[in-house]
Amino acid sequence: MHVSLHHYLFVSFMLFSLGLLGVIMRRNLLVIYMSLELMLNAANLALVSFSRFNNKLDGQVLVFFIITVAAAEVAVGLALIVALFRKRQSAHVEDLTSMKL
Amino acid sequence: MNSSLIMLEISVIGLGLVLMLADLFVPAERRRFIGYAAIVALGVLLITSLSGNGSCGQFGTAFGGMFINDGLSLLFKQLFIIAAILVLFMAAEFSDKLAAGSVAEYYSLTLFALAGMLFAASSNDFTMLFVSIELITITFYVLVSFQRSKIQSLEAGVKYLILGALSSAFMVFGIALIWGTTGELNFTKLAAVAPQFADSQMFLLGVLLVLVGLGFKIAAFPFQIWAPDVYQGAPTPTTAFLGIGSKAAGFVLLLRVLFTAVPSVTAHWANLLIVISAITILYGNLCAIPQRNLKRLLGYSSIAHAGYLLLGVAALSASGQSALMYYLAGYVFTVMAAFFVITLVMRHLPSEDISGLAGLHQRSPLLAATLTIAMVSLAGIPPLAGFFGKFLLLKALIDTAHLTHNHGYYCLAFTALIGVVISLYYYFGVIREIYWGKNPEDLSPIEISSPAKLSLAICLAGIFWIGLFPDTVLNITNLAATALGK
Amino acid sequence: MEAINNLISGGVVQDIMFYVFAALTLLCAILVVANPFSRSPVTSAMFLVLTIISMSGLFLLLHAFFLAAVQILVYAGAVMVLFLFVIMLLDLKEEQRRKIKFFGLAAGLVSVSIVAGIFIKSLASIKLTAEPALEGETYVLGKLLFTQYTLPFEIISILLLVAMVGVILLSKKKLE
Amino acid sequence: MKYENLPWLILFLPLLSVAVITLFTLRSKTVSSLISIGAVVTGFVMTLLFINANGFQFSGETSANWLSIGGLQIDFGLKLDALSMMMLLVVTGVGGAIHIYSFGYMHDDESMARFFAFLSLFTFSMLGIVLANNFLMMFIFWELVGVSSYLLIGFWFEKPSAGDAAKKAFVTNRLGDFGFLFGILMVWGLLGSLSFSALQTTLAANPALLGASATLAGLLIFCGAMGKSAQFPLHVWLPDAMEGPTPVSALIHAATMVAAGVYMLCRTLFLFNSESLHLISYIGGFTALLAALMAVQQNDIKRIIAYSTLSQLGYMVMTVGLNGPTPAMFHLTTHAFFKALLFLSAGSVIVGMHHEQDIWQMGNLRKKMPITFLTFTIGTLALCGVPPFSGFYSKDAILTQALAQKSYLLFGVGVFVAALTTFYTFRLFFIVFFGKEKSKAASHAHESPLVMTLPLIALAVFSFAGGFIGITNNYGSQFVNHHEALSMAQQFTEPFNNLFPMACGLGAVAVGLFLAYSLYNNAAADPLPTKLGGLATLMKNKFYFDEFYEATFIRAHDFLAAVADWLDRWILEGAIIGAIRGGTDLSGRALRLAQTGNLQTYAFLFVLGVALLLYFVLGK
Repeated sequence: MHVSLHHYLFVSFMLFSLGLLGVIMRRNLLVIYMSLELMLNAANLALVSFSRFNNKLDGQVLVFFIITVAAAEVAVGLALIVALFRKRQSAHVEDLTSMKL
Repeated sequence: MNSSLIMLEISVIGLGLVLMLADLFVPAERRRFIGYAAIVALGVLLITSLSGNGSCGQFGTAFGGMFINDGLSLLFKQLFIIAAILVLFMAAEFSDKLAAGSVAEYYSLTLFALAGMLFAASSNDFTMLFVSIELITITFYVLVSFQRSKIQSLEAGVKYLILGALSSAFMVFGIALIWGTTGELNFTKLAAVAPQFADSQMFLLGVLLVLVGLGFKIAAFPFQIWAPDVYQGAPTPTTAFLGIGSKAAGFVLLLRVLFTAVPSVTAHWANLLIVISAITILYGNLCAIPQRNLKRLLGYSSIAHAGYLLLGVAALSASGQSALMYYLAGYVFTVMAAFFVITLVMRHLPSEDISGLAGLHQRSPLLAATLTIAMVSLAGIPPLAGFFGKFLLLKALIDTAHLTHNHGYYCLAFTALIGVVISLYYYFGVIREIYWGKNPEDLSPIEISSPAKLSLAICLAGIFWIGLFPDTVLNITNLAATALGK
Repeated sequence: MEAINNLISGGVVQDIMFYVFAALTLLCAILVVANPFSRSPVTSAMFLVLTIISMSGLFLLLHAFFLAAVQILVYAGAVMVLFLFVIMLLDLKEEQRRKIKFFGLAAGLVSVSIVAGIFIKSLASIKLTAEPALEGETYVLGKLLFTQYTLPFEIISILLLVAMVGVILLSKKKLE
Repeated sequence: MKYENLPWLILFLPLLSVAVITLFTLRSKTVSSLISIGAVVTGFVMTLLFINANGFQFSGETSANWLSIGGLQIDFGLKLDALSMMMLLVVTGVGGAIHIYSFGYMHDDESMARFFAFLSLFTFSMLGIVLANNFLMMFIFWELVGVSSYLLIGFWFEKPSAGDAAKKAFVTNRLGDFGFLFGILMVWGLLGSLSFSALQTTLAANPALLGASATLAGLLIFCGAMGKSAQFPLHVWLPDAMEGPTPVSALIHAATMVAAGVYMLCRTLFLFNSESLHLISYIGGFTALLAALMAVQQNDIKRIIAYSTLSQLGYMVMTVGLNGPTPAMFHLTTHAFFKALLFLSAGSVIVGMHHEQDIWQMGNLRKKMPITFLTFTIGTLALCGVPPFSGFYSKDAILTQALAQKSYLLFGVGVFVAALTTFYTFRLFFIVFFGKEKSKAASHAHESPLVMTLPLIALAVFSFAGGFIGITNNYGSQFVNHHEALSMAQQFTEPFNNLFPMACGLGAVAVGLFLAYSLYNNAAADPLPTKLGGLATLMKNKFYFDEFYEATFIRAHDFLAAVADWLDRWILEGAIIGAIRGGTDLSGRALRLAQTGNLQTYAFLFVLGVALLLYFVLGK
């Protein structure tokens, strides 16, 4: 079967869902964060394949922006996780429940 | 290219950079003045924009239609600047609780977040929507966790970070799908082609995912879950800015997406919007009842108010949008007043429990009166701003109900009224604590600095002005609402 | 180079390469999220690097050469190094295997599969009209970036500045 | 119209007084109270001037453009006609008397300045309701009345019960107000206007315009009156609101705030169709009956009067429902006089008794407090409807109206309630002022100062003469086409034109009085009245009657009252309101459980939300 847009999108969707699963299943903040990266990558894949099949370059520009934003987000996020780790000696979500109800 | 349109944004960013540099040259004991200088500069920008001479007063588009200045963006930009000015005032009062030596960074980050909001108000393209919302969000990650010495601030930061990134991921994917199916990123161009794709599942999926991202920003059900924790943990000025600036940015983008980019789709989603706003109102109000922490209480109440604001979206009419903006304008002053009092009263208390307010009417009648008026306005009692906002929103709903014969609108209006009745319980609980609270240990008068008095006066003037002279504000919001339909 | 190009443009080979890269991507992604053998964040990070590299293979197949390079340089090169660096710095222990709450697991799986199901269902609405056409030339991409997309580009630069300031603020060791 | 600007002054003077007191004179008790009293008394004088210049036979408006929403223009305007003028007189006149009385009553209170500021704020809000020429403005002042009564009822905040009562009053009122707001929105949606005169013109031209929703709209608007005028089932706030200082009870719960609902109904009577009026009249009648039954069981002097207020309000609402705005407003006015008088006299008693409110601690006060006794007697006679006191005329007008509308059931209820009213009022009267002193405080009671007794005397004069000084004429010119003004002599003999209702009313009074007398006169003393031998048989009869009464009436009555009380306490308070409150509270606590603080749960709920959203929009 000839590989078409559907195939690429299918991969992208599966990647997105896997990332989603990771976010809600894993307890380690860093792994949760990695799963979020997976989701962003899924969006990138979708954009690049649309770009290829729609014959428009804007999608690739958007991917460029997304990668940059993701990098910035990762930097801030990791700094935050490190700061929290210094206080709590843990990067697990269960240990983050001082505010509730 | 008409790049003179973005002079306001450039000035704000420039101001942020200058503040950051000024920190190096200003001695530590004078740092408070950096904030006041920034306030003055923003005040000048606000006045130029109000007088129509500033860049945001010139209407038009720039950067290939990506950036638009119209009545809508003008109104929201003014609201954002007012909010930022009040937040800076608040930060100046709060500065002793922030990490010493980073106060100037707090100011400049606030300005960068403001710049993000200004760009959001002018976004007419999904790329702009994405980058401006990310600028706001990432700045807020830092602002929320700014009190590094406090574990709650960091915890709030991490919660906001993970859930914010999750919602961003949904939004990005949504943008990808919208662009993939239609090939357009520009709102205006998208509006022209969107009707062809009204049946395309993937296009609708894309729009929904973008709404998820915006729903997170405005804390609408079912994406409201972060709000109470983050409101509670964040430094109070950040909470105020988050509750107003970030929420308003979410709403301006929501309005643009729903009514400029995909109006043909939105028209079919009346019931969805009705259900979402009804549940949001009930959730926020019900959860707030047993709440004792004042900031958390306002977190829940902000969910409820997101629901009220969504009434204006659900009405699917220009009068609804106008009412939404009117409500938001009143909300800015009201919430700022409340948070200002919290900042002044509770900055030296271990927690923000409501009992800390006991005896406030003796410690500072001004603060007691301000908080009372803010609560009364939030509860929607005339003649304050909150009442007219709710009245106009309900009016818009009923009008739509008459036009469309959709009985859901009546149910929604009824739900909104029930929500208002419920909200009386906790808003008047706060007032009760101020005047009838038991045995406050500390009855020492609260010193209020003159800048703080000034900003309290601004808030009060806003609440009363918008409530007593609704016409003046309505003219502006009506103009803004007409900009959407084009 | 020409040989590779010819190989890539050849239909069947291209299809096979797609399946290989796609399978690799998804497999590695599964191992990031749910590795049955290790719950260490380091393993997850390493598999994320592999996912990203195989994804850039997919990018190559889609003729997005610049992005493929960026993907490897920025993601695998910078972002993942940052991740690993933090993992090492924090000296994280392996995530304990706590008792899995079946209700939670089931509810999570159900909601994710609803999302995935609707995603896949919506695939049918895409009409397969166009043949792959676009050549992602770096020159054109760059030109677009600096003409039409100047404004977002500049905003992104502010965003990076904010991120930088934020990281410094958050990770300053001592409170002054 | 002459002096067109005077009403604006009347309206805004109290607001000015609030501003001056809070900003400048909060430190000085005397100056603050004089400013507040001055504002309302000046208002009264100005009202007289205005009426003197214009008479009652006019109807006009004066307005300023306020806002326009989507083609609809709303004015901030004053409605000036006989109805609002009469109400102005009542609010400023009775209110003025109460202000002056408060000067004496609150004299020892630390925060008297604050009290007068609140009082002025209340007066301002009430005047706003009276003068409003459109629904929106009325609603705004309506809410302001709610807020200022919240402040006044909770004035003695040291008592936790005061805070609770204030909150209860406010929230119950708001419940009604939401119906009101909804009704206003509905009228707006259907008729496109909010101005009373415009609405009246529109409806007169095309009565079918409200269409099928006319009943609903009417009932929703009535919800507002239900809250403010404390009609069943929203009446629960009023008795508790007695926690406020007594002048507040007189002002809010006799003369003004509770009258606002009835006033509003009369103002907007043109909106109601016969079905909604029918229901309104039955709700009013039921409230009158229920409250009268409950009053019999009370022992707190203020509570008895409060329940009596409820009952009289039920009368008025019933009369409005019977399409009789003139008798309703007539009764509202006379009631304002004599009920304010009763409250203030009770306040005088309470002060004389050193803040004792239990009637069984009193007794024989007529000797110690002669002026109060006199005024209380006049109030009692007026309330019971003894000719020629004012209550006789207005109650007779109500009964006549019920008969004229052929509503025999409500007529019966009216007569029965009249008997009950006489019974419980005289019960109070005998126990408090006759018999022996039942406590030390009663033996050492003293008369109140002149500043308190003077307003009592003024009110007593109107309570006596209110029935024949032309009040019906003034209202009649508003509501009845080609109304013929009656001379004072004609008014004096007006009830004799319809003998049957008058006879029934008087009979009810006689029965009530007799029962009260036979049971409660010297209730705690005098085992056998041996003073007059000739009356021995009568006493024996009384004894028989006591037996009979004990066996039947009291039992039945105790039972009825207990049922009513039980209904009130458990079904309304406990079950319905309690369930609503408990239910909301519980669901709030339950919903909050989602807020576990655990990030993973949050992420899961977020994704669940997305899944639900996608499923409902795209899943089908």
